Amino acid sequence: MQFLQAYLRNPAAAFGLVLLAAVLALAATAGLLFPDNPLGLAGRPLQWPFSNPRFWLGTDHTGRDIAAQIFHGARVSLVIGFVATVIAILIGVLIGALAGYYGGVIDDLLMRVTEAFQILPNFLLLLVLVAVFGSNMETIVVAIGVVSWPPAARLTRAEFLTLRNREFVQAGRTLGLGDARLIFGEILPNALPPVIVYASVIMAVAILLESALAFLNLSDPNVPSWGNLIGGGRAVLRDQWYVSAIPGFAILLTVLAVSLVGQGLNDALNPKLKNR
Amino acid sequence: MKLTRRELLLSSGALATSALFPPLAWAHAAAGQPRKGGVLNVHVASEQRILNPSLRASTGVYIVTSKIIESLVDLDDAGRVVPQLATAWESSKDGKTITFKLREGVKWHDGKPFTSADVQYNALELWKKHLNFSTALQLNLQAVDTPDAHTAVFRYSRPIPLDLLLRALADLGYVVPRHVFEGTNVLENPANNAPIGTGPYRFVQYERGQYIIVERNPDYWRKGEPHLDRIVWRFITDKTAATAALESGQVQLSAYSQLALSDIDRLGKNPDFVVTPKGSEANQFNNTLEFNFRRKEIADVRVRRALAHAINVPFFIENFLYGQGRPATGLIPSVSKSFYPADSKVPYAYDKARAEALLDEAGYKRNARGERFALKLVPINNGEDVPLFATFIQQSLAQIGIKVEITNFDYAASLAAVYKTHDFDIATGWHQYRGDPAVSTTVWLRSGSPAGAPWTNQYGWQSDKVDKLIDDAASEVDPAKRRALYAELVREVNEQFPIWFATERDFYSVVSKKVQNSHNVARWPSSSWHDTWLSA
Amino acid sequence: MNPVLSIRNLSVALPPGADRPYALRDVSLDLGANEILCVVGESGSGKSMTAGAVMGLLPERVRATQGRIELTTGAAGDSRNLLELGQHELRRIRGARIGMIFQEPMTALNPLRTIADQVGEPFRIHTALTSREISKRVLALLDDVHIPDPAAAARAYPHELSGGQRQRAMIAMALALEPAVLIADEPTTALDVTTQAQILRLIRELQERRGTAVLFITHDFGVVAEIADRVAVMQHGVLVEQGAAADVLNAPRHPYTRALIAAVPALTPPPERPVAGEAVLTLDKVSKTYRSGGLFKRHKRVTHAVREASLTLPKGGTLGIVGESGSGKSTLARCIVRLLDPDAGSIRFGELDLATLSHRAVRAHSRHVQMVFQDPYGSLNPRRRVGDLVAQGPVAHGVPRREALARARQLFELVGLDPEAVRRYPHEFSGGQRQRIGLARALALEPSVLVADEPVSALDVSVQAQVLDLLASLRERLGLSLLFITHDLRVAAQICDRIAVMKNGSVVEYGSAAQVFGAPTHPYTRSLLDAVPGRHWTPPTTGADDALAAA
Amino acid sequence: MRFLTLAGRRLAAALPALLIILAGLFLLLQLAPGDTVDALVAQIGGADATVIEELRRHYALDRSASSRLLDYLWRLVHLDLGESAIYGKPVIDVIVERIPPTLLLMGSALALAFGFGMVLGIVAALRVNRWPDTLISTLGLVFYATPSFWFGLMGIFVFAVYLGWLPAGGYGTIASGLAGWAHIADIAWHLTLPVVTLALIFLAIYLRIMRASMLEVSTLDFVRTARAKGLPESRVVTRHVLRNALLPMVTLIGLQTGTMLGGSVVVECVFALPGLGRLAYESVMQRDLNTLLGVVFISALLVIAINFIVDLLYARLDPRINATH
Repeated sequence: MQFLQAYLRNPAAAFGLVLLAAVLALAATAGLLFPDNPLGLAGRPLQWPFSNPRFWLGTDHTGRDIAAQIFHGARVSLVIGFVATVIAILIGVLIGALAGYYGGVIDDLLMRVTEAFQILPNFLLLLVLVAVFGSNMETIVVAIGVVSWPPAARLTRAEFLTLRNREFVQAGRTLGLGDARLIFGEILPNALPPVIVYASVIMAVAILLESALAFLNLSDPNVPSWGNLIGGGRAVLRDQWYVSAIPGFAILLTVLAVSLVGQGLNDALNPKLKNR
Repeated sequence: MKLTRRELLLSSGALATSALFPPLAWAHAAAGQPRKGGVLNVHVASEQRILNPSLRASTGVYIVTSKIIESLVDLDDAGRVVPQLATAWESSKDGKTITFKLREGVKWHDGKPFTSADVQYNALELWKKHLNFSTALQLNLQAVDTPDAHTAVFRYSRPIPLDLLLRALADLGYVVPRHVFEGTNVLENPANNAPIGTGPYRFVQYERGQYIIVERNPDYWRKGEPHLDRIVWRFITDKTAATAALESGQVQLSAYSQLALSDIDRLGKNPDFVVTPKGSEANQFNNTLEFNFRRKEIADVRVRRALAHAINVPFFIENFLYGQGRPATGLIPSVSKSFYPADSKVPYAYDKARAEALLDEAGYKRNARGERFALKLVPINNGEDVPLFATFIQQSLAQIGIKVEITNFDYAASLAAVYKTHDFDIATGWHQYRGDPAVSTTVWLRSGSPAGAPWTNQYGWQSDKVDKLIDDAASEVDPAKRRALYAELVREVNEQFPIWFATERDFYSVVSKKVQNSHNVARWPSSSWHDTWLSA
Repeated sequence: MNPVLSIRNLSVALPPGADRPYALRDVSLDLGANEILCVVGESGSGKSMTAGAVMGLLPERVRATQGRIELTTGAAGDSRNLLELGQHELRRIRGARIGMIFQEPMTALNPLRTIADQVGEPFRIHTALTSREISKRVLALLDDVHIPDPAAAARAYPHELSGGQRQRAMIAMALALEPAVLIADEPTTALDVTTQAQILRLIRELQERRGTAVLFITHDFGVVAEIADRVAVMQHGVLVEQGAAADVLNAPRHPYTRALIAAVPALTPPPERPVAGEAVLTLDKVSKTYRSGGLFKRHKRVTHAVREASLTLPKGGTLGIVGESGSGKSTLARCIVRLLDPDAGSIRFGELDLATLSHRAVRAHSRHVQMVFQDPYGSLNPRRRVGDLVAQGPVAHGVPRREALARARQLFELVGLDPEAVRRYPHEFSGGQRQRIGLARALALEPSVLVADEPVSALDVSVQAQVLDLLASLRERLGLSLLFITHDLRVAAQICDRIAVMKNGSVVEYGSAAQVFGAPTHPYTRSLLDAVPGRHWTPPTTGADDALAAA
Repeated sequence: MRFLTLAGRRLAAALPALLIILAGLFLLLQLAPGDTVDALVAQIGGADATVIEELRRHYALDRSASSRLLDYLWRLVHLDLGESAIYGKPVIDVIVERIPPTLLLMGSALALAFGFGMVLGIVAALRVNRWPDTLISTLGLVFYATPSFWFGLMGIFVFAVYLGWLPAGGYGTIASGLAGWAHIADIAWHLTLPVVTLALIFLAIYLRIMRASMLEVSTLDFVRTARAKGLPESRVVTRHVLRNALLPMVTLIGLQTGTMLGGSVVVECVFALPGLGRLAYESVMQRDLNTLLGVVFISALLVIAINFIVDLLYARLDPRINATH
């Protein structure tokens, strides 16, 4: 409760939350407001927004209703962002936790792998993964997760390195708690807040990565993602700029929302800067 | 000279008549006096691995190399074969021996003379062994005799129609210097990336990923030509960026529909540019729908026809392609005057009710959710319109209860999926027609092609009748009979329907109005541009 | 007395939502030239806030709401109210007229700049001296504060100096422009006892030499006894008593002062307790060595944290291990509970050698030897209910959860906490209460040996006394044997039966408390004892307990 | 000499990671549908079976994956990156041609992002929670959330097509014959838009970090000490806060190098720059293993080198670092 108050005292964070709620509302009402397949042919392609009362955001280059795609796309973008983030965080936390907790050879080994992933430009790895495993949504989401975990691992490891020597962990050890219980029961809950805050960064980047893939025509065409709409709209960028601008704006707002919420969480969790 | 003009006329038919006229007579007709000098900047979307048209047959190679390296023959504005390095030709009665007279006084860019030995080497070592499409064309080539330095006699084990060979040689008859290639590993010869030829322009510089520069060849055999100082090709991958380069004056020409459809449409209204399909008539393409007969629903011809009936091609062309195209009537496009069957019509025109009826009849009724079955569609992304057509297919088939899942791969992977592992139910891409069905098209239908060869018959379908028609037409020397055989082939393929040629499409060029003498021959982007000039 | 600094009716308001409305309430103080005024109080008493108000460096959203702070600015005795000055004028006073030193010499110095640079900075902003002149002055200053090799220290970065040297540099910096007033905010709290003694001596020496008025803020009555001319005692933002040092220390009038002074442990041990001769824990030549740097790195460093320590913990007795930071006392404690693995030696506990047990076996036997930690904030997992924390150990050893939780409530009662509090989270408790929870957690496993690592060092003096009393009574009631690690000789004197003095990893002196405090044999022990602040002052013990209860 | 030993040791430490990357990518690409011959045949519009078979032999694709991997690694030991399938010349030559544009692009983008990020971050921190801070922070978030390709394409239209101030793409005017300063100015003119496009997201990140770092450092004790010495606020910031606040920024440079290289793939595609990013993209699409692994190898070395330099820089900024090494 106190936390929520601290959070809401920050107007930017509160705005982010409202924005995020709006995006969630889009996703939730998509099926209600646009029951038809958003990828179906709705009308003549490239109708301008507000020119046809049936399509208040116009139609795209393949005659789909842009509004429907924005609403349904909110689902897709959130799912991409969320699932990819969960994957990245899971991998990152696991690797970071083991490396930070055990140290020594295990740490060396895991950090080498992490280093390998960090040295390799992540977008390049994403391209390779998509080229190898194809462009369906599952692959893309997993691939984005797989290229995004190293910072989470480093962050978790750093937290573990400081926390594992904290007295409450040592106390747990003197009480005879096992490693698993110390890692997941004692240290992890305390290491998570900065990682959760960082998750907002991963989520924002995940949404942007998907749109970059769509730009290179490597995203899944069977889902109404905003990235696909931008990627497609790119061909008509000069005249019908709205086709890519509308989803571009949607991405911007979503990433903005996620970032603001992340920053708000960070400020609320970091008492030193609470009053700033 | 052994051949008389009369014999030549008889032997090579109407197509060769233009050889009698001065080839340049019409070239200067339109514009004023050519201006010397200037640099022509040309947009190219993707880079080729090697710049050798006698190893790689591809418009991407021709658009650059045809200015440096010349082929034996070229096409005129009406698509008729005209002399280039070959000045005259003759076929023997049995169609097994073709004699070429070669142009005299032509020099390679390195100063050595061009002779029949060069042609002999190219034909036997490159065209027959390495050059894609040509290996099939020259399959029966046994020998090339060189009775003198300017005569080359091609000897075939089976008759080869002269008009087929000549039409093909415009693309598949580029000659590179024998003295540079002989005795080397031809695939790794440095001249593949720094080409040497006889053409109007000499190679200067190739910056990978950036540009290629050529400059005027002062020793060119057409005296007084070429007019331009230089030609620069710029590699611009992104279509939108390429349009911007055109509009900001960084490049003056983009050929072969390498810009976005919407930009082509829009630039058509721009007074500074000409947007035209003219000059690219020799290359046409279709949006195709390929069927995989390994899938039981697809193997039923009623289903295949139903799919075609369900797709409103005129709507697609009008609304998705900015009207750039026509519904196709079969594998030979209507611009191919020599082969297009007279009474052609669209085989399975848009008729949703008919589509539904056919599917019901085939036993694939809608289930409770209104669905009949699902198909996996692999788009082969040759161009921007392929994903559009894939989407349109998805949208259209959804309306007759067929759920289409589009499987998006990158280019190499989609080809492998369709033609190597047959991991598709339906596929869509481009078919390119190059003037003669035997050059470009029959390979799509002839059985016997091993898995892994793209754009061949990998549908799990085979027809003895079609195979026979293809083989007969390939060695039929009588043009009229050939034309009849191909008409029969079109009818038969439309009947059996292993592949649907849905649209027929022109390649568009966007060119600045400053560029003169452009698009004045049927394959202008792939021609030598010897007479092209820039107005001030 | 002619005050240099005079605080009149100063009130400082805290921002809304703080635990109390005022940080300071109606505080009046006079600081005369050439005197040391100690402002003493527990945490939260407002003593640091007073310093902040004088310097004009209050935290954000904290403002002085009433009163005056008069600083004599000229020889003629005219003074200015600092609260009325603008930032610009204040800046000309800070550093020039008032110098300040802080508690943490490490963090109070910019880690990225040399000592010379930082010590010379006041000259650069407040005077027009040339840089050559400044560096000369800096060297002189460093020499004044008795830094060995001033030239080298001037070139050094803060991390290259020891804590004591850093604090000397801080003092040099604060006194650079010979300010009339020096404010010292707990300047020796973070230092070891011998260093503390040196710094206190230095402050006294410089103050006397220059006639500076020193406002000395501390929580430690020993330090007060050591250095103060006059004392002001603060509680909850209110000044409760002030007077000459001798009066306040030996005859405190205010009950709070009395309680505080009563809680200060005396340096002389109480009469010896009878302790069984039987040993519960025997350490024999325990060694622990740290190696830093990896296999391939050239700069291997070897630190002998503990060298061949041999000690005996008598059953039911308390063995104190004292020493300064880095002496190895904490390492030794951690070896015993096997948070660290000793490299050599044996730790006999009955039949077991704790030093060589496998990690799995350690876990099983952990119940016999338990530990209490120093940091009341860091030793409790903030994300668990305190009841769970106490039940955790038994649960890990197979006791059903419900039973363990019931036991936790009993333990809460035992350590003097409300059993209903088991459902709350650590942050809802005060420092002393948390230390009790830590104790309950250790006791939950019914250990026979309790290792307490500086268990009262982070606590205010009154709370410290309570926790020490609790420990002593538990020792009696549960028959515990206690291994007590501390740097505070006063505390050690009060609770330990036997005492081991450690230095650089070795035990240099080992004997009964009376022996060690009465007749130390090792020179190091003597120097430690000599350094204890206020060693010549014995706190009066009249009516202390009642007063404490009242406070 | 000491520098070289340090560099050598750093390289040795990175070898396992390099090996993991190269072998991992090699094996991963074996799973990819289609090989470089498929890609080539696709590019040239088809070929019959004999030609395809011959090409496969030409690219040594008829041998087993494991033998090719061993071969590759063995050649790598001799610092031989092999032949590029797309370009028909040694990979190292191809890469050497492509490095300058990428380095220039990344270096300028980094400098821009770092410089502006720092300045804006400082301004925001000094005016925390007032309108300049709100404006800068919001702007930062908007930059952060804008897909870079979208910004790049829009930039081309505004600045190249409508205003005509900047070129639409390319790396310098072709065959301009420019030399010296004129040449440099020409390249700078061409790189302006790409650099801004690439820098944007990083600028947003640096801005955020700088602001947070400034705020964090201003709460530290030594800042209070500085104020107690009577330092004016400007001097407190410049002499005490700034350098300490820069430390996390410097760390970030090293961490962001890989990401930046990834970002340059898209930017190089949009602006037709002949850099490593586009080369990598093309070699993935063309299944050109040698080139891809070569690019990855070189860019990994680049990342390692930049991290090394960053560490040296860090050690210069922070005297504590030297002491612990």
